[in-house]
Order: sequence, then C-alpha cells, then structure tokens
Amino acid sequence: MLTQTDAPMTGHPLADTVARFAWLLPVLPLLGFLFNGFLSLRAAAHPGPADPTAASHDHGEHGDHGDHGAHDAHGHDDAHHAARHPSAGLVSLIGPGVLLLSFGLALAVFVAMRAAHIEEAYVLTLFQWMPTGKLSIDVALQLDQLSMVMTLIITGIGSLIHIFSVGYMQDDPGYPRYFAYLNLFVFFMLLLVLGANYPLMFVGWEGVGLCSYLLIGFWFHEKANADAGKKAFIVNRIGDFGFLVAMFLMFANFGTLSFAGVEEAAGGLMVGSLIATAICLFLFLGAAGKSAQLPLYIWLPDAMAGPTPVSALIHAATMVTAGVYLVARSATLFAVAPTAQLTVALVGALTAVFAATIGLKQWDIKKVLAYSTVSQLGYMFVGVGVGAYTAGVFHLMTHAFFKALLFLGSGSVIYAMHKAYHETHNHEDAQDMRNMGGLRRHMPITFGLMWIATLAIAGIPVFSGFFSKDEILTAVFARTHGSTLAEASLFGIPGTALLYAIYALGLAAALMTAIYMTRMMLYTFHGPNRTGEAERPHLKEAPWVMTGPLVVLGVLSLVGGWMNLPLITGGAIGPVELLHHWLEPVVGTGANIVTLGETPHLSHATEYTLIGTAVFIAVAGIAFALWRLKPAALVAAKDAPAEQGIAKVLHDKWYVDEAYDAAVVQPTLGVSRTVLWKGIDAGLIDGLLVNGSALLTRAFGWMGSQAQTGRVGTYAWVIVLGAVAVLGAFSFL
Amino acid sequence: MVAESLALSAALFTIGVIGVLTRRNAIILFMCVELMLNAVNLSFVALSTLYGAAGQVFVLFVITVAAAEAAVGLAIVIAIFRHRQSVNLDDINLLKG
Amino acid sequence: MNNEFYPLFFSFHFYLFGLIALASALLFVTRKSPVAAALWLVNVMFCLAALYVMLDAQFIGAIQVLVYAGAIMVVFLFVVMLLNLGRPEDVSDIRGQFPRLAAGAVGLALLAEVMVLARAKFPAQIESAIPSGDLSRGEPGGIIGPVAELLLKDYVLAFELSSMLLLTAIVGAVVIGRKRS
Amino acid sequence: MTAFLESISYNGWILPALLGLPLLGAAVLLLRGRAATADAQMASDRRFALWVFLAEAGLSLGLWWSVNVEVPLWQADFELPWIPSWGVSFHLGLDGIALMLVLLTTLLMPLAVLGGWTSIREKTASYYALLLILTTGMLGVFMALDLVLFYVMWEVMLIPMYLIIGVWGGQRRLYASLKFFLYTMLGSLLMLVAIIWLGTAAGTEGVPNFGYDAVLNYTRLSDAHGSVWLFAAFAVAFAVKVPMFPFHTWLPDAHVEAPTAGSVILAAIMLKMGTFGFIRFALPFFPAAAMLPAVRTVMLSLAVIGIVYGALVALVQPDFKKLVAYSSVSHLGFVMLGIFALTTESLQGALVVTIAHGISTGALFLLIGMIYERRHTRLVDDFGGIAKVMPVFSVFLTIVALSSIGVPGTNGFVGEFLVLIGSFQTQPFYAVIAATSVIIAAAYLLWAVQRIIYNPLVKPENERLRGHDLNWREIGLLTPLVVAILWIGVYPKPLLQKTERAAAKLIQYVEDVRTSDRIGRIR
Repeated sequence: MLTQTDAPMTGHPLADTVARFAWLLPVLPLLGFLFNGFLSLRAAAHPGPADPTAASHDHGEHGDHGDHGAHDAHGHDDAHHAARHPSAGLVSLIGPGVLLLSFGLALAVFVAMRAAHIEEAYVLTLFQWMPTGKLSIDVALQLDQLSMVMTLIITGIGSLIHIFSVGYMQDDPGYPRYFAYLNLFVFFMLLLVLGANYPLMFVGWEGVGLCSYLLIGFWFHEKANADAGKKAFIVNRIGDFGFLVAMFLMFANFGTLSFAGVEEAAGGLMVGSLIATAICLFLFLGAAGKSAQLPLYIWLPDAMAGPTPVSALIHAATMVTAGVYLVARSATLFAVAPTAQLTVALVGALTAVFAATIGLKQWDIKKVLAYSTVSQLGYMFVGVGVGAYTAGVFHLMTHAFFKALLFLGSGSVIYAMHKAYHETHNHEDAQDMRNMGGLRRHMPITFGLMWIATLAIAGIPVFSGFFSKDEILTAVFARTHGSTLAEASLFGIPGTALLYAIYALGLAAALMTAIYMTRMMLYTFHGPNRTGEAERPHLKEAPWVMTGPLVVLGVLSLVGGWMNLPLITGGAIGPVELLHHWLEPVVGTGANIVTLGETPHLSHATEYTLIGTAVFIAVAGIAFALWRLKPAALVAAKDAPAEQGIAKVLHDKWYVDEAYDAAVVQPTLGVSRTVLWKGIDAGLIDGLLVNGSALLTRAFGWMGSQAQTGRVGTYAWVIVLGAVAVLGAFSFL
Repeated sequence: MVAESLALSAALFTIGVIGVLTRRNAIILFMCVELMLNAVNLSFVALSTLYGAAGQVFVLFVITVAAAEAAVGLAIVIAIFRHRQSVNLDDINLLKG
Repeated sequence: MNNEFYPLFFSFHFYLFGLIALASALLFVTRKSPVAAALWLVNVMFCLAALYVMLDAQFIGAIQVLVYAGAIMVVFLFVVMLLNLGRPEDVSDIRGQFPRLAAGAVGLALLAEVMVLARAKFPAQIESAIPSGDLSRGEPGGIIGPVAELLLKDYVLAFELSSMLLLTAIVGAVVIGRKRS
Repeated sequence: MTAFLESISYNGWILPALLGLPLLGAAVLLLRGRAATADAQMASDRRFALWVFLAEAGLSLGLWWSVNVEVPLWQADFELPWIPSWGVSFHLGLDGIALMLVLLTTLLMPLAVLGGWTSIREKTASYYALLLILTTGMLGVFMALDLVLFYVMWEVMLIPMYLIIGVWGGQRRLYASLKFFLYTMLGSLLMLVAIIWLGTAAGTEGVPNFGYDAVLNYTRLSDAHGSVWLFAAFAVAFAVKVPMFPFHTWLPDAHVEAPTAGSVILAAIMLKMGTFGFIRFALPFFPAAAMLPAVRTVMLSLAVIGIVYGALVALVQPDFKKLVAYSSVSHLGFVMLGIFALTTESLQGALVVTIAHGISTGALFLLIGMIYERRHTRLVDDFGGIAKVMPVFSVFLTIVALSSIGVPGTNGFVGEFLVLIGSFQTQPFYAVIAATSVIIAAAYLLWAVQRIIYNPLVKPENERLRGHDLNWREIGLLTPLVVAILWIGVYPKPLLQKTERAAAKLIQYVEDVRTSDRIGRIR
C-alpha cells in the first residue's frame, strides 16, 4: 500500500532529489518503536496457563515463581537499584540510532532544499486514506521550509535527548518500553509537522498526546504519575475538540482540508471574515490545549511527573510547540482574521505573565522550568499572534535549544542528587531546590552550561534568547500602527491599545523570567550545600553520555541568535534575517496581509530604544534577583518553614487546579451520578416506566384475587347483586 | 288469580334470597334454595294457565333437578361435616384466591 | 272487578293458602333450628300444592306433595337428624345485624324489580286471566292429558336426560357420602 | 478469485448455505451421544461448535469478491416461494451494507466462541446449539429481502439470546433476560402491524405481497412514503434495538448478566440490527416522513442525547461491563446521527462506526471476560496495578481502549471523524454537541483503564495474578481483532468503497423523493 503513487509533483525540483525518501523520516522512528516494543514485551510476557480460572483456586502458594524477567519499574525516579534490563544494550543502540539516521536524512533533504530554492511545497502523496463522497483525505507528506525547520529541530534535539536518556534511564527496568514510547513520540511528531492536510496533522496531533500520556505515566505504579498522564490526555483532548470543529468548519465552507486548498481559499476571503475568525478561534482552542496556553495550561506542570528527558523533549522542545506550528502553518487564514489574531496574542501575553508569577515561588526545579516553558510559549503565541510568524518560529527554535539545555541540566542535577541519596538510602525529594545549593563546586560543566541557558532565556545580548525575544517585542511595537491588527478591535478595545498592553505584558514577563531563572541558579548552584554531610562526597558530575548533549545544546544556545540577526545590525555581525528569507515562501503571504503589504519599518531611534529597554529589563531582573535573594538563608526542604501570604498563593499556583476541580470535574461527576444515572436511568426510565409497569400489572392481579375469598356467602352475595343489577337494567329498558 | 300468584311467587323468591344471604348453616341454605325453586315453580304453573301445559312440564323438570341437587348437595355437606365437624359455611374457605 | 261467574270460594281459598304460604316462608327463614325450619318449609310446599291445584295444575300439585314435600324434604330432615344438627342451643347461624338489613334491602329491591317487570310484560292477560275452575276438563285424558302429551312428545329428550341426571346424582351422592376407609 | 467463484456458481447457493449450516450444526450438536465425563463432553462440544463456526466463516469469505457492489441489483440473490397464498417468499440478497454486516457476524462468531472457551462449563451442548441458531437468526435478518422473513428472523434471533442470558448469565440474569426479551418484543410487535399493513397494501387483487422491492415501489408511488405513523412503528422497533436514548435501559442489565460470548455477540452484532433496520427499511420506505423537520429533529436530538448521556453515565459506572455497555449507547448514538444527517460522508461514517464498534467493543468484552475468569469481579475499583502482573493483558486493553476512545490511527477515529464531518454539513449544531463526547469518552475509558492496570499494586488478589497472564488461546483470539483495529484505522479505503454505492443510492433515493414531493406540493 506504500506504493509511490505518481505524485502530481513529479515536475517539482525536489522530486528527484533525496526528498523522494522523505517518507522514511517518520517511518524510521516507527520501526524503532516496533523493535523496542517487541523487545520490551518479549521480556515481560509469560503467557499464562490454558485454564485461566486456576488463578482464583490456588491461593498464591506459587504466586511469584521467581520470574526472572523485568517486572516493571517501581519507585519514583529512584529505580536505579533494580536489575538492568537484559536487552538494554541493544535498545540503547536502536533507540538513538534510529533518531540519528532520521536526523541525517533530514539534513540531506535540507541541503537539497537549500540548493533547489523551491517556491511552493513538495507534496509526496503515499495513499488515499478516507475517500468518501466529496471528502477525499490522502496520507501525504508536505516538505517546505517551515516543516523543514521543525523536522530539523525535532530530529536534532530528539537525537540529543535520546543520547542523554541512554545515561539517565540506564538502570530503569522499563528501559526498552521507555525508548519504544520515545520513538513512537518522534514518529507522531514528524507526522504532525510533515502532514500535508489537517486530518493527517490531527493524527500526529493526538498521537503525540497519546505518547505524552504514556510517557508522563511511565512509572505508572505511582497513582500521581498515572493521574498526571490521564490529566494531560484529557486536557489535550479538549483542545483536540476545538481542532476537530475547526476542521469541520473548513470542510463545510472550503470543501477541502489540505493546506494548499485552505491557503488558497483563505486568500480569497476579505480581511475580518466571520468564517475565518471562527475557524481560527477553534484552531487556537486546539493550539491552547496542546501548547498549554491560559485556560488549558494546567496539565504541563503536572506533566513533570514523567522522566526528565521526556520533559525536555516533549514538554519543552517539540510537542508543546505544535500549537505555534499550527498557527504558523495557517498563516493566511489567521491573517484575514485580525480579531482572532488579537485574541491569540492577548492570551499569549496573559499566559506569559501569569505563568511567570507562579514560577517565582516554586521549589521543585522542574516545576520552575515547566512554568517558564508555559510563559515562553505565551511569548511565541504573541509572536505568531501579531502576524510576525518568523519571529514566533525563531523564538520557538531558540527556546527549544536553551529550554532543552535547562531541562537536561536539571536532569543531570537530579541524577546526581539521586545517586547521592541512593548511596545513603535517604528518601529526600531529589528535585527540591532547598535540598540542593552550592552544586557549582561539584558539577562545574552543568553549572557553566546552565548559566549560558539562563542568560539566553533572560535575553542578555549575544545569547540567542535576546535576538528572538527582542524581535517579537519589536514586531508587536511595529504593528501598533499601520497593520490590520491596529484597525481591528477586540471586545470594543481598539487594536493599537491592545498591542501596547501586550508589549507591556511582554516586558513584565521578561522581567519576571530573568528573576526566577536567576533565583533557580542561585538556589541550585550558589550558596552553601544543603544536601547533607553524608551525601556531599557522592555529588559528582553526570557521565559524559549525559553531559555531551548538554555541551552541544550550550553551543546552540550561544550561536542560535545568529540565524536571524535583526535588520538593524546591517550585516555587521553576519548575514541578516536568514530565517526570515528562508520562511518567506511559506508565511510571507500571511505576514504581508497583516502589515497591509509593505514591510513594517521603525525609525532607527525607536528600534534602538526598544532594544535598550529589553536589555535594561533583563539586566535589572538578574540584578534584582542577585540583590534580594540570599541562598545562604535557605534551609533544607524537610525543615523549611511553610509559605505565607502571596508566596503561598503563588506556590499553590493561584489554586487554579482546585478551582477547575471544583467548577468542572466534581459537578460533572456529581450530575452524571445523581441526576443522569440514578435519577433518569435507574429512577425514571427503569424505576418508573419499566419496573413500574410490571408493578402495575401485578397490582391489578392482586386486586382480582381479593374477590376469591373462598367463602360461599360472598359468592351468593355477588350473584344476587348481579341479578339485581341486571333486572334493574331491564326494568329501565 | 295469576297476578296474585306471580306476586306471591316473587315474595317467596325474595324470602328465599334473604334466607340464602343471612344464614350460615349449609343445610338451611339448601332449603332456602329449595324455597326459591318452589317460588319459580309457582310462577311457571301460574303462567301455564295462560300459555299451555309446557309450563307444567317444565316444573316437572325443575323438581327432578331439585331432587338431584339436594341429594348431591347433602352428600357433600355430610362429607364436609365428617371432616370439619361443622357446616358453618364461613369456615369452609379452602378454595381461597 | 271479579267476573260474577267466579265463585267466591275460589278467591277466598286462594288468598288463604297464599297468606299461609307467605307466613310459613317467613317463619321458615327466621327459625334458628334446622328441623323447625324444615317443617315450616314443608308447610309452604303444601300450601303451594294447594295453589297448583287451584291453578288447574292438579298433576303438578300431586307431584309437589309426593316428590317435593314427601321425598326431598324428608331427605333434608333425615340428614339433619343424622348429623344431629337439630340442637337449637348452639350459636345461631343467622348473620349479624348489618348483613340481615342489607339482605332485606336487596330482597325488597329484587321483589320490586320482579313486580315491575311482571307488570310490564303481561299487563293485559293477567287481569283477565281466570282459571276455568271446573276440575274435570272435558279434553280426552283428563287433567293429566295435555301435560303427559307434551312431556312424552315434544320434551321426550329432556325427559330421558333428566332420568340420566337422577341416575348420576344417586351414584354421586353415594360416592361422596361414603365413609372413606 | 471471482472466476473461481463463478465456476462453482457461488452466488447461487451461498446465502441459504450460510443460514443452513449453523442449523445443521446445532441439530447434530444436540443429537450427539453424551461423552463419558462432563469435561470430555464440554471439550468435544466446544471443539465441534468451533469447527462449524470456522467453516461458516471460511464459506462467507468468498462474499467479499463475489458480491459486486457496483451493480444496483441485489447480489447473491436466492428466492423460493414460501407461502404463496400470502405472497411471502424466502427471498435472500445482499447489498454493500449487508455484506459488511454479514462478514462482521461470521468472522466474529468463532472469536466469541473462543472467548467463552473455559467459562461455560455446564450444559455446553445446548449452549453452543443456541449460539448456532442465533447466528442463523442474525444472518437471516441481514439477508432477508422479504418483510415477513425479516420479521421471522428478527424473532428467531431473540429467543436464543434470551436463553443464553437466562441460563448461563450472572446473578440477576432472569430479570435481565426477561427485560431484554419484553423490551424487544414490544417494539417489534408494532413493526409487525406495520409490515402486515404494508404487505396487504402492496399486494395485487387480494393476494398480499411482502417482497422488499414490491413494498418499496408501493410506498414510492402511494403517499405511504410520507406516513409518519408507519415510520414510527418501524422506528420504535429499531430504536429499542439500537438502543436509542429512552429505550436503552435493557442494555446495561443484559450486558452485565450475559456470559462473555453472549455479551460480545449482543454488543458487536445484535445492536447493529437496529441501525441496519433504519438503513434498510425505515428510511427507504418512508423517506418523506423521516425527513419531516419535526421527525428529523426528534431522531437527531435523541441520537445526540444518547451520545452525551451515554458517555456521561459511563463516567460514573462502578462495574466495567456496565461502563462499556453505556459506551455502546454513546457509540451507536453516533451511528444514528450519521444516518439521519443524510450526507454520503456521514452515512459511510455511520457504517464504519458500526463495524469499528463491533470490533472494539467485542474485544473489550472479551478482555473483561478474561479478567473476570481470573478475578471473578467486574468492579473497576477491585483492580489496580494489573500491568505489573499481566503486561500482555494491559497492552491489549490499552490498544482496544484507545480504539474505543477514537484515537487517530485506530478504527474508532475514522468512523467518528466521518460521521462528525459529514453531519456537520447539514446539522452543525448537533455535530458540535456530539463532538464534545470525544472528550468525555477519553475521560471515562482512560480513568477506568488507569484504575485497572496502572495505580499501585496493593491488593493481594491482584498480586496472585502474577503467573496468570493471557494464555496462547487468548492472545491468538485478540491479535486478529487488534490487527483489524489498526488496519481499518490506517487503510479503511476498501471498507469505504464496498459501502459507497449502497450509501449513495440511499441518499439519492431520499433526495429524489423529497424533491419530487416538494415539486408536487408546489404544483
């Protein structure tokens, strides 16, 4: 069925290049998944006796007849004392190997694409998926500049994280299962970015949701992890509902679901068309679900229950950016719906600020990074929200670099803490910053690289974060006048005012980002060590297989900025706006519509002031943190005083989870249990109608039987009364 | 003459009915039924003077039936009496619903 | 408006026997002891026999006396004596106050309805109907001719069936009354 | 392949053969001698029954090639005069839709028998005989092209299931089986009245004619196609069977009390009788009545209520079988939505959901049966941490649960997506509400699966399951179902092509009658 149907694109310049084998990109990780999955199952599976009912008879005298196999992992993150999985060696070859192959192929296709300077996308149709009536969906891959950038990020950072996982998860008995899920995730993610139509993208979309469910709940013997996985899937599903409805609207109004078709139909719509706004709002609901934006962000912090490399890959670099990719992919559609764009930008900005506030007061190192991711995603949505798709994608890329570095760095910190606690059989929380402190003496490499990432995310010049974040802020500022957004309005507030508010929110978020990142660095690496005397000698740098990828990511965080130097630098440092030209063919039309055709230009003076303010904000944040926070005053977690006042509110994440639970979950369960099930089903239909009618017939039967008293006297009476009645009737006739 | 006999017949019939409804003793009940039959016989005879002797033939049949019924009825009462030592009708209610 | 040919003798006797029948019926119903009741019933039957004779049904009158009063009532008395139920001292089996009142009311209602119906059905003939009064009927076969003729011609089937009925009744009575061994 | 089938004139005798073989098997099974011990008796009975079902399945596979869906005529047509004086003929035939359901039945029955392999221990001969008679009944319903034959088969199908639930069921089996029987019987009596009315009306000079085509022509020419009462008579009978919202309370009881095989057949095949009835009888006979705005709103709202209500109530079920039963109510609500939205995509989507639900829910019930045999409890909270002791079971349960939720790449998604995108074009309001059930479905199934296989392994009874993972029979039983799930999910094209012609024909027919009606009214 994978026959190469004669792609209409035969004439396409990429047709005869290595791009022909693009379908191998997703298929390689799929093969990895199948192989690792088989390895995992083969080891764990012992088919039971022919007669299963025997289980309940023999009460456990041979319950655990010494099955040598890998009974799955137990203990949260401290699984290292279990026996190493027998086929771990083979798996650690296949898992990352498949990813590296995929990355190599992606690089080859990238080179071919650069050489070919293609104008329109290369669509590789594999086979017809759902041919019914007017609707005909094919399984087809679309190779263009945007999907190329995403593929490179996914396969590149994916390989690094796979290599890191080899070290991090080496002692986990569920080792092959872990790599199987990770490979499956990469398969679905590639399907998402390479899909040529919305339904195929949706397959990848829910596929990654499924994999994040499996990976978050990887150590499923802990109820908390399993709950977190379930929560992630269901909240994603709410987002998917939005995506589905958007697809229905598209099909009902445009008659097609392929990107090209929708792009062309969207081009024909006039700016501000109702259909486009509706579709975009539903698409944004889907994106919010997947990329953890304000209403539906609650699953991302809980997703930290999964292994750290998973958090790095899924909840920092790739999956969560799917929403941004979706908006960038439907650039033209969003461009003709300014109100929708304003909503996207506004929600993005609000999320950025809101998440940043919570990030200030978290003690778990991964929770801090999680909220920082939510906040940075908010930034990306601001970027694509205001029509600066290149800026959004650029920040997506740089964020992928330094956030992956931060997560993997925290991974190696946690790994080291685990090793130490494991030696002394201490069951302290290895992820709590209050138990860390002064680790720079023990883990210099991680310490240095983490500082690079922190400076990058804070937006200090030279580092990649500065360029991408600054570009978004300047883009917002540039669009305050002379853009479709400015004219449009949201809830009556004119676009311009909104854009200024968004700019302000952006600055506030940047300030808080600098503060909590510096806070994290101070508490983890600086000041006295709080892990404890016995553990201190065991605290040492993670093995090279883990720190290697860190170094690569460190370099990328440093160099990343050069990919899209702002126009202002005028080629002084290097080629200007590389990424902007690269993505021009894909998002160019959409961006032009927003800026009413001409490229937004700010006078040099304003641009310099904007850059100045951004740098000032970053430096101020770091300085404030360094000045106010005293790591020495910190105390180990077990005897740390409880939080009070605003700190407690922030630590308890504004009680949003409790609010959702009380407002949505409990009422639904309550209503469906008491009203729907007991009330209508058991009560009304079953009780009243079904059993009720049965009761009625029995009652009539009982009444009838009362007349048969058995006493002859009664019968005599009945006869006489009957006679009287009959004669009476006759007498009236 | 016929009108008076019809009236008498009706009266006797009514007394028979009242007897059936008020008495508890099985045998007296039978007798009341016999009385009702006699009443009917009377009206038969009374009307046979007008409509020919068919009425009287019919009375004959009524009498034979009454005889048969009395015989069987009393046999049953005796059987019940032997079993229950009482012919009070209210006690005999085995055939209850 | 009696017809002057109708001798006073007939109407007097008719009313006499009628009243006696009525009185004895009432007494029959109200007696506590079954024996007394049975005797009063026999008395009613005799009066009725007399009325039959006055209504030109002499054969029926004879049969009434012979079979009904003579045979059936004797059987009743016999059974009553056999089961020595005659003792009046056991509690009266007449039902309580309310059932009797109800029975009386229902009886009266029944009586009224029958009277109304009888009046409606044969208004004309009843008034004028006067039995011929001469006992020796001129037809052949005397007073029993017409009855016998009808009985053995038109109703011969019913005649045979009633004999079968009597036979089964006898066998039935014996079987039921037999003392179980 | 088709050449070979023509050579043995496969189309001529296949349908009566498919009906006759199970009856023959049942007869032989009942008349065979008793074996020495009860166990030997059980073993020989079930082996014989399995062979009959496998033969039946093998025989029916030829239909996939022999039935030519492009031609609008009835395929594999077989006709015998049955009661000429009443105009009733033993007339069998298939179209694209019936073909799919017949194949679903014949291929699923051997798996259902294998599912209940060790759970049925006493009176096995009569049990398997009843299963065989039930198969004839079900196949008969799908193949009947004569209204009386259809009604007879409808009742023939009822009695064996009543006995299966009544004799081999759980504690409250008598209540459940009686309720099931009376519910369906009441519904079908209304239908009988309508059938008789139609038959006599469609007859010629006194002799009634119950042939499907004759009645179809009659309703088209007369104004019967607009009579709401006749439509209601058929609709109620099928609504009870689907089951649609107010008539569904028999389903949870019947499922909870039925033995594993009974449950699988009930869910996978018998529920499809209702939807098949709508597609084959109710809509073609009374298109104008079905398309009346009032009638259509009632049907659509009942379908959508069924979807959301079924999903919500499934959320709070303590008993896993009841949970799956309510999820069936929800899934079949999708089918009804697909049918009454009347676009090609939605109708084909409805057919895919029918097949997909048959496979997924059948597999779910098989899995519940397997865990019930080991733990003798169906309450979800009695389990916990099964994945550590029974990894293979957990993998199968996860895959099947995901297909039931409708994750893309599995059969559930293809069906639901087509129904929703199809019905969105004509009924956007209903489609969006139905789409919300996508979220609730994920909630109730994932929550149940989590409480069973994930969560800490604390209860000793679950610990004792360590050595009792699925045996080779059970794995062999579930693998074809999982393969079917993934195959339909990834490559549903052949399935869609087989049913496309029949679906398009129905929609075309309903549209023609509606437009001609409208023109008639205008003139």
